[in-house]
Amino acid sequence: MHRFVLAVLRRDLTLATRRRGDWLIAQFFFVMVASLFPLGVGPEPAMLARIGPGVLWVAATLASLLSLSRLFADDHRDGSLEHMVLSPEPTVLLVLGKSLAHWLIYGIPLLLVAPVLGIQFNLSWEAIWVLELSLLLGTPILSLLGGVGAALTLGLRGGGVLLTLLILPLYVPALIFGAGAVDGVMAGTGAEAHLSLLGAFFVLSLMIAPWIASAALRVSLE
Amino acid sequence: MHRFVLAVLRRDLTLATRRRGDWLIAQFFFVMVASLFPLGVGPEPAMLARIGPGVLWVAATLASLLSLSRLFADDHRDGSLEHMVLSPEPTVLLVLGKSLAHWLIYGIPLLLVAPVLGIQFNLSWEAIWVLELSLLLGTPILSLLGGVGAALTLGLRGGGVLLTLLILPLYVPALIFGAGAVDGVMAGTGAEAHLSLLGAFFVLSLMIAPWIASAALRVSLE
Amino acid sequence: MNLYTYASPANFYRLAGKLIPWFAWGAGILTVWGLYISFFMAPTDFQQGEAYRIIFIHVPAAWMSMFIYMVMAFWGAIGLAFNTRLSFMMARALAPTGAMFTFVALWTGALWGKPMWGAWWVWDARLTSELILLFLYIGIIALWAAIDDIRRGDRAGSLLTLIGAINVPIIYFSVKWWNTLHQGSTINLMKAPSMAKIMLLGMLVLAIAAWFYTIAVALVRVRRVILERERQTEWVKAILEKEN
Amino acid sequence: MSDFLLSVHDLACARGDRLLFKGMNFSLKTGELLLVQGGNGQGKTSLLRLLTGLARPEAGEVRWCGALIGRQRETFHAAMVYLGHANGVKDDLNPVENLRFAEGLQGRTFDAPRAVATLERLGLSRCLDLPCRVLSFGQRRRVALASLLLAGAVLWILDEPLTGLDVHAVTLMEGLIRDHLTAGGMVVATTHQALNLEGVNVQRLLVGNVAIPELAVN
Amino acid sequence: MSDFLLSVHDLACARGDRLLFKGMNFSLKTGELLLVQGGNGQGKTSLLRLLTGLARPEAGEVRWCGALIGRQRETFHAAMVYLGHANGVKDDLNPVENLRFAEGLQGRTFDAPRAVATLERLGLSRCLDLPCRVLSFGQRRRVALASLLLAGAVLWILDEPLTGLDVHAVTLMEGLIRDHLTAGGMVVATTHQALNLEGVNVQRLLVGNVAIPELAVN
Amino acid sequence: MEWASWSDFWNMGGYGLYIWGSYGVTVAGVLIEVILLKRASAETRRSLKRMQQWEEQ
Ligand code: HEM
Ligand SMILES: Nc1ncnc2c1ncn2[C@@H]1O[C@H](COP(=O)(O)OP(=O)(O)OP(=O)(O)O)[C@@H](O)[C@H]1O
Ligand SMILES: Nc1ncnc2c1ncn2[C@@H]1O[C@H](COP(=O)(O)OP(=O)(O)OP(=O)(O)O)[C@@H](O)[C@H]1O
Ligand SMILES: [Mg+2]
Ligand SMILES: [Mg+2]
Repeated sequence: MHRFVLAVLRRDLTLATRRRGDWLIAQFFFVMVASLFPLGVGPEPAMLARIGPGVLWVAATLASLLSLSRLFADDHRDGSLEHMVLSPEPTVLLVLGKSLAHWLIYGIPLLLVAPVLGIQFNLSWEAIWVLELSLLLGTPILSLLGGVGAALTLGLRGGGVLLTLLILPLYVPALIFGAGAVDGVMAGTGAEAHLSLLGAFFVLSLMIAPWIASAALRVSLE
Repeated sequence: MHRFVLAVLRRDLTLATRRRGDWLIAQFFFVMVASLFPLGVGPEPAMLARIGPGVLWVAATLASLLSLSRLFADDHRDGSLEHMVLSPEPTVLLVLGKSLAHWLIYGIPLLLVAPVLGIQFNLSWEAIWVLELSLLLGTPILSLLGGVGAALTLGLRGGGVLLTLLILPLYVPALIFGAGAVDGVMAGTGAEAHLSLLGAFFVLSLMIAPWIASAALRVSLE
Repeated sequence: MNLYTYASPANFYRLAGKLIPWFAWGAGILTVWGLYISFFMAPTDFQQGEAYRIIFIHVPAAWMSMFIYMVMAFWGAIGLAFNTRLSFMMARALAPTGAMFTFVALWTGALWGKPMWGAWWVWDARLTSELILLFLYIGIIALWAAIDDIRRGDRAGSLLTLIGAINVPIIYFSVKWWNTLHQGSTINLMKAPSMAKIMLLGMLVLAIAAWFYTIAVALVRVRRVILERERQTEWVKAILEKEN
Repeated sequence: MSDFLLSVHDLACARGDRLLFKGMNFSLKTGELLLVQGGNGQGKTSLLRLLTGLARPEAGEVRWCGALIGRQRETFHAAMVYLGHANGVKDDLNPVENLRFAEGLQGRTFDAPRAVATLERLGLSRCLDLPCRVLSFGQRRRVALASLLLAGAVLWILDEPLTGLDVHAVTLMEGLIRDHLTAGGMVVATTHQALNLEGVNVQRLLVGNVAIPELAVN
Repeated sequence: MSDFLLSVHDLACARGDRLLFKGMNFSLKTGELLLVQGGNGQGKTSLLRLLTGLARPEAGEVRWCGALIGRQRETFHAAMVYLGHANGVKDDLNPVENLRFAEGLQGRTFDAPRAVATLERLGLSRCLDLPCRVLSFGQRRRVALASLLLAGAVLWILDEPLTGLDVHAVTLMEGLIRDHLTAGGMVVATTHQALNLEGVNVQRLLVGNVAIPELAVN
Repeated sequence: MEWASWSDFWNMGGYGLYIWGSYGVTVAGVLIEVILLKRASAETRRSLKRMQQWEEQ
């Protein structure tokens, strides 16, 4: 069983490395959106520190969201998704493997650049540390929920934007808890409550999202 | 000559209406991204009014950016782009027609929702009016520059994110002038200077972008 | 062509046809009564003046927006579990009305907020969660619009409704967790019991009217969908012929 | 190989509001080829997708060794392989890698020399290191056929396997099908081209109401 | 129709680091069919894209009525129509709308009754209101052929026009090509299938080094 | 009865704009929904009848 997940994982990682720039690009998007704000909003340090956590969380969300529309779409277009669904292994595992691969390719790199951006926004080290922690819990939620959205919008024209529309409302709690945790540590009220809520949300999505996504995948392929 | 532009325009508009939700969706994406910020940043009205113009401009940019990756991609995939390029009319006109259609489908609706979001961010009526004006000048720039990006990234895997990466830096001046105009009117320093710079930038892109885009298109199809 | 279970849509079509007038008239009468209460029986509020009269549509609309979503999720779950077409049709028929009520709740809230708080909109948890509910509705409707295969659309939409429903309480309770300038209770219902009673009555009457309206509209929609989906069957052909 | 049986009972298929076919019955035994024929748009592809379990029938049932395919999804999918109008070939991988992952996803271990041998047999020896993106239409189709051969499944379901293949490849394919049947396999295939299938146990199935003039089997 | 001439001089084509062909010369006159043959991956599609001007040759030149095609792009493209492996059919439009826009983009006015007649001639009368997304593989190919017919161009460049077509459609297509040639048109086509082209003025061109055993023309 | 005159009623103690704005949009929402529904139903019936006649031919 886990051999199948590993096979899916290895395949998706190989495909990602084959186009070397691919995972870098999401990271650059993150950096770019985060840098647009000071340009649009103005350079006052105090205010930037104030809006920093929120902006970084939103930028991270958008960055890994953009890649979600291709979670199944590429495989659908060239027919390999049908082959995968027709494999004797359960579709849930396929979805899990692909979500995991998505997180490794697009989630992890965000964790690596986030501190740099945090410094740019004048966040304290403690706040940066909590930001990292919250992104560590929050980005896999997006990959999991995104699996549902990607499966539902498979093969639809304008699928990418539609996916965003479907997924963002579901993802709002993660955003609130995540940015709230960083805000909390900056305001001195502590981050534990927010982080544990975020953790609970993660566990919940891990338990529910893959099943719904695999059901949606079968429906979409029909 | 203009008959050809009209033909391209009519075709793209028909395709957009065929999927009724399509243009609405970009609009909702705009609303959603703009709404994510208060969620991440916190609800203080004064601060929201302060960052409002910047957030709205960034959100509008992202919203019409997302749809850009499909400017040529759909037509490329099903082969109709080749047919269009093989038509006896000049490719520049093709690019112009498609950029215009993109603006009508994705730019204009943004102008319609922007005031509502402006109210939500507590902007004054005057600021909302300048916001409209700046978006009216700024969104076509994005459609024009986007044509270049879409042509360059045609057929590349991960084209959508790559496109963002190519276009956003070019687009930064528009963002700065646009958000600056609204900031200016809110700070009482006036918006004319920013708006006229934005206008100049628009004229410049109108004169240059379609040519580059059509050259890029031919290269990408080779 | 529908090779199984078309007996029940046919029966339901007739039943719905009989029920619609009752609910429609009920909605009309209740609305008139409710409006009479809200404008002519309810006294002026000593804190808010007349502005509070918005409550008579704001609160029923806000209730409906949430209830309808839950009912849709219920029908969707039934449809997915037992593969009954009628429940998918019910879910589809309810969505536009739910979105409409959500919009009305937002709109009336905004118009109430301006005189009370001095702002059309604040990013308060309750307001935000209502906005997100609107996004959920729109997402579901957009998904249905984007899929033209009926069976796929039914199932995909229901799956989305379900996963969204899990989220609704989370969003709703985030009031507690979210650092917010929380909206103080503007009217204290308990302060003036006599007035509270008449206000409660007005809200309840209008809420029931909204329910009746929703049911009537949803039934009309379901009937239309049934006709479209069962157009190959004899009974639909017979009905159309009779109307000629 | 022991005996297998694919059977279809009273199958009906509707797309949109068109009924493509109904009351279809057949059964296919070990060593037999089912040649699905019919004009464009008569429902061949739709039938094949019903047989794989990707689509659900409007009415009727598909059984594998007597049991409904939906009830024994894993057994059935382990015994079956499907090749549709799309190839399922990843553009960014070269042919060998494509086969490696196809095998992995089917839960089998990958035998590299055998894969290379199969690719060479299909005339792709010059393309082993090229990403499939640059291969020609027919070459990509051949890669898909190679993964079919490696799978070692009993039942092949092939939707127009000959599109884009040149005459040599068509002859090769005929041989492959014959070998597979002789070894106790089963094949369901559609095609618009003439096939030379001497000595093969063929059942013909006409889908839809467009007569196909010449029997595509000599 | 007056006389036209497509000529190719010392043409060479390289893909990646592979030289597909070089020193290719031919010329095609009014009323002639050029049948480009060769095994999979020998460079037929690449050649056709050179002829349309979509790709640029490694060496050599393509001339239309004596002048380089790059120098008279508009004249040449007005006289030519190309059908590749992809159809150029929009999924969201129905067949009639597809033709309308194809015509518009070529700068011609749309003649609705003629378009419908063409579609009906190609056996699509039942699909006129359906979005092309739901059409079968072969039906979509037929829509593409219809736009070819409407274009009224002199030179047809067809890359495997027969893929996915059923036997009736293949016969129809043979007739169409014959008519076009008789009316003074020119056709460049590739195919892997046998074609019946009695009485047609055929030039064969073998691309690459894989021999094609039987001449695909009776 | 709260209201001395009609103008008092419409004025709503200075909050007329907000209150009538709310009720007005609500009524408009309901009316638009009902009208769209009526139209869609009529359209469905018409197209079904057309298709039926077309099939009978
Ligand atoms: C756009 C702005 C607003 C939105 C989206 C909104 C949303 C809601 C929602 C969803 C409810 C139902 C909650 C429940 O049943 O517990 C509600 C109830 C209520 N709202 Fe609003 N509201 C808004 C503005 C206002 C304003 C400005 C006021 C008064 C100044 C107000 C007063 C009330 C009251 C009194 C209730 C009933 C509370 C209860 O019975 O629990 N709302 N609103
Ligand atoms: N939504 C729909 N409404 C009406 N007809 C539909 C719809 N979806 C599909 N169809 C029809 O169903 C048929 C699908 O056929 P299918 O793809 O199975 O054909 P096929 O036999 O494989 O044809 P080909 O030889 O061209 O591949 C087509 O005739 C198509 O027009
Ligand atoms: N970057 C590259 N490096 C090496 N070879 C390449 C590269 N790009 C393309 N090729 C080769 O060029 C050839 C392309 O051929 P083309 O598509 O013209 O073939 P074709 O004759 O149309 O074949 P088919 O009958 O299969 O359609 C293939 O053999 C392919 O492997
Ligand atoms: Mg088919
Ligand atoms: Mg080719």
